Amino acid sequence: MLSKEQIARRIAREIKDGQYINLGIGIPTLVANYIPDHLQVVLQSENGLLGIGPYPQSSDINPDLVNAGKETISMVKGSSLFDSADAFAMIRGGHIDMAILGALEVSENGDISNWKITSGLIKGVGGALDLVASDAKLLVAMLHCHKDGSSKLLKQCKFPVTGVRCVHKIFTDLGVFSILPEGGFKLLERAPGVDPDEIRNKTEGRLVIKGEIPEMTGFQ
Amino acid sequence: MLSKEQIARRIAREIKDGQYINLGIGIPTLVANYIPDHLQVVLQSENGLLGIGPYPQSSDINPDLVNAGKETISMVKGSSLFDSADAFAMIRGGHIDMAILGALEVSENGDISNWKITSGLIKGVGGALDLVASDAKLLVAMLHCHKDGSSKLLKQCKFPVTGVRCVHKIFTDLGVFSILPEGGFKLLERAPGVDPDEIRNKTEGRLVIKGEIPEMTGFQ
Amino acid sequence: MINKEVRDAEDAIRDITDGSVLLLGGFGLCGIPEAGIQALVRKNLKGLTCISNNAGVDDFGVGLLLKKRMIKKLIASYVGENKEFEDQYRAGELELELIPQGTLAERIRAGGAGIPAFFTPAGIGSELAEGKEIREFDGRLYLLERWIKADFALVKAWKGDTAGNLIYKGTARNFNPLMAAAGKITIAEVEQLVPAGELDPNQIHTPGIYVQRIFQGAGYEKRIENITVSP
Amino acid sequence: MINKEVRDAEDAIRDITDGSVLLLGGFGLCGIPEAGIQALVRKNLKGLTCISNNAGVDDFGVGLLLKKRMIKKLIASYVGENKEFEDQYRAGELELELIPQGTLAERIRAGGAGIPAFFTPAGIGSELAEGKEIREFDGRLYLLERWIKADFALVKAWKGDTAGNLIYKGTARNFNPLMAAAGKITIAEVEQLVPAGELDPNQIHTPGIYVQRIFQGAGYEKRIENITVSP
Repeated sequence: MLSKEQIARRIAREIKDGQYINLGIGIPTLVANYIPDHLQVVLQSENGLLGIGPYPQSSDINPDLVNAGKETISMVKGSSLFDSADAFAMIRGGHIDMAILGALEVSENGDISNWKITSGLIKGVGGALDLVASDAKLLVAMLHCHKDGSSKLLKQCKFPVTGVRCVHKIFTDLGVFSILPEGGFKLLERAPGVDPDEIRNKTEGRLVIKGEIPEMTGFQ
Repeated sequence: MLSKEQIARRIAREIKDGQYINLGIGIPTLVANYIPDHLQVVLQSENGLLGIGPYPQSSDINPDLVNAGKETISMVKGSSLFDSADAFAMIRGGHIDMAILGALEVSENGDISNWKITSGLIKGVGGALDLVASDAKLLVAMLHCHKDGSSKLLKQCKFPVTGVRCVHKIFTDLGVFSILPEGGFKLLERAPGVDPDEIRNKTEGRLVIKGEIPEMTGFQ
Repeated sequence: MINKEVRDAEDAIRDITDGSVLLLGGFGLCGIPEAGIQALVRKNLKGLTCISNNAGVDDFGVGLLLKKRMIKKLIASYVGENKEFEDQYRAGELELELIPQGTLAERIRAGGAGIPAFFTPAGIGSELAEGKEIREFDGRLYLLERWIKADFALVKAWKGDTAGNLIYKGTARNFNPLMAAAGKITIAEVEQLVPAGELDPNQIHTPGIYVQRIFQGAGYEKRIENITVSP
Repeated sequence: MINKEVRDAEDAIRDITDGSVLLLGGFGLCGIPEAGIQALVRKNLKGLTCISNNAGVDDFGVGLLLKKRMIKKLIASYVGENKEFEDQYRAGELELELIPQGTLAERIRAGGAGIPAFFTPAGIGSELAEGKEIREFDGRLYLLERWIKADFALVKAWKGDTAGNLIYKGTARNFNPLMAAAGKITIAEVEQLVPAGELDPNQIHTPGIYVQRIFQGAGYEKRIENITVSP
């Protein structure tokens, strides 16, 4: 089973040279720590920045420089700042290559629910709707199950849906999954020490396991 | 009868403190020379400038600073530069208070034809369509007749129409006219030495003359 | 140039009344019109409609207006960090309209730019699409969305001049330029107000045409919602 | 950051072919991609569709492409100062689509921003409205207009960095930023190319994400169409 940091490390391997990427709040934010140095990639913050750098040194905190999670950040060389309409023009216009988002649930046909909901009340829709409707390749990072043990990989989403048929791959603490064109979660990789039966037990939606499923490497 | 410069001088009296104004090519451009110094007004150039100044000194010519007529210009203090989408957002969004345009023809219900047409070929539609469709108060500056003596104040426009029911006032070498809500050119002022009969003879559309029409002052 | 300078926040908001519709700049607590909000709180208006990406926190930003029960309806994309909001909403005292952030930004941009409606893919398949016109373009589905305009826009910039030109700083720009263009009366507060002519025309983010009133605020707190540092 | 630098104009336009659809920045002769146009002329392509506010003059700008009969279709708002255009058009050798300048700008902006269609008042009552959908909003009529995108955009800026960030100068900005966002491949030429990190992030007009290739041009003529001076 992977820790959240390990899920982030695994996702970082999906990143290709030259990509512009939007990272959501939670596990996706951690991905930034594991992007290999030799790759040229740019991180977008949808409140108006291309070129997110690491968290600042405490002496360099700037209240006028925050990310979409309202955390203080820094900028890398070659950054640019813009307004919120321009930020979403970039997303909607297909200029962002990849979006890595957290989720409450994913359905077997690739629908995603990831709105912040507190005791039945939707607390916000934020920027996710634009990201899931864009041309950005959508990767989902989440724990495989809710705290009560119920699966987050479902036949159909139970929470309100943020986007339909938009998820490309899912990265959980148990494995990596793609969405099959005909519907269903295709298991691509297992987390170290996790066997396919455990994944089957914890996946409510249709799970497809074909042949030998490789165990992820590099987490020993 | 007024010269083009005098038409421009007369129009300048319509300008009110605090207005943002777009001046078209031709007589309208001349209006800038006659805006009283005590008025705070800003001239927009729809290629991307607020705050057009006078033509530059020959030592200050800048190829990267032209107006919508592609003439070299200068900027006044407090100017701002922007792109063409923003320039027309200003116009379309109702932020420009007044537009002063040239015209080929105006009809008695306030339609305007002002496209550049050469031997039957429309050579350009330019920015006029956005201006005439905006909330800007539309003043037209033109000679009363074509070179062949035919009237430019018509029942109906003969050239393709740029905008419908949009003209507020017309300023020609013969007089000043408003458009009546029910249709018709209402004569407001006569040019010095021009009598109403001459105007009647040179106006093809419905002309309304009520009571004594004052002669313009200040052109002696 | 046209001089837009007013004395202070009180003077700037003098004609905002009960029931006014307001656009309020900022993202979270970053780039919010602190002085304008405080002046509104002192004026203690009722029945405001506020359009703001967020609802602030309980004791800062738009949260201050919520706390005084000045807001009748809130239009926002995310109202997470605010308990006051939740209580009033559950008690049925507050209307809420949630709009996807990109759609909110574009609708406000459309309001300023004279575009009454446009099509966007965001929201297709979600419950936010209910009751909205859907149309296919080039094989893809889009929702029709309307412009947003308001009686007043309150925005915050870094520098401004007396002609109303504004320059923002960092990610404090966010919704401010869009809102500046979509307010019938736009009130800009700045950290530094300079005479017209001192700002480079090539670096202006909001041209002065969009700003009806400008003043220099004082004592900006610039509260940070989440302080995060590198080890 | 991602390095977008290419050697020169030839390298930048390497995959533009006969029949490509091009966006060409500039207003009149102000802010046009001089180096890119010259490289296209040398490549002597055929059947291009060019989207440009103007058609240049007979011996400069887009006029050079017309002269070599490289253009099949021209989409513009004004084609006044060009005799070559008129001859080819009258001979039926050239298609022309005239679009109101504000609508042209907004359609290109929409292309870059992922807005497939929007409503605008410009053109209502004119022959340009023929065949277009008309709809009433709040008692006023508007036309439905579609986005414009292209295979390539050729834009010209004042300064740029290797990450593709651009800063324009004066009114040479015009259509360039819009077109930069609406090209599938956007080629930027600049007067000064600097390493990423040397431009102030707060002053960038076109973020590097929109630019796929950038090079420093040389020997800009910057021809002026109408030299006007004060006495």
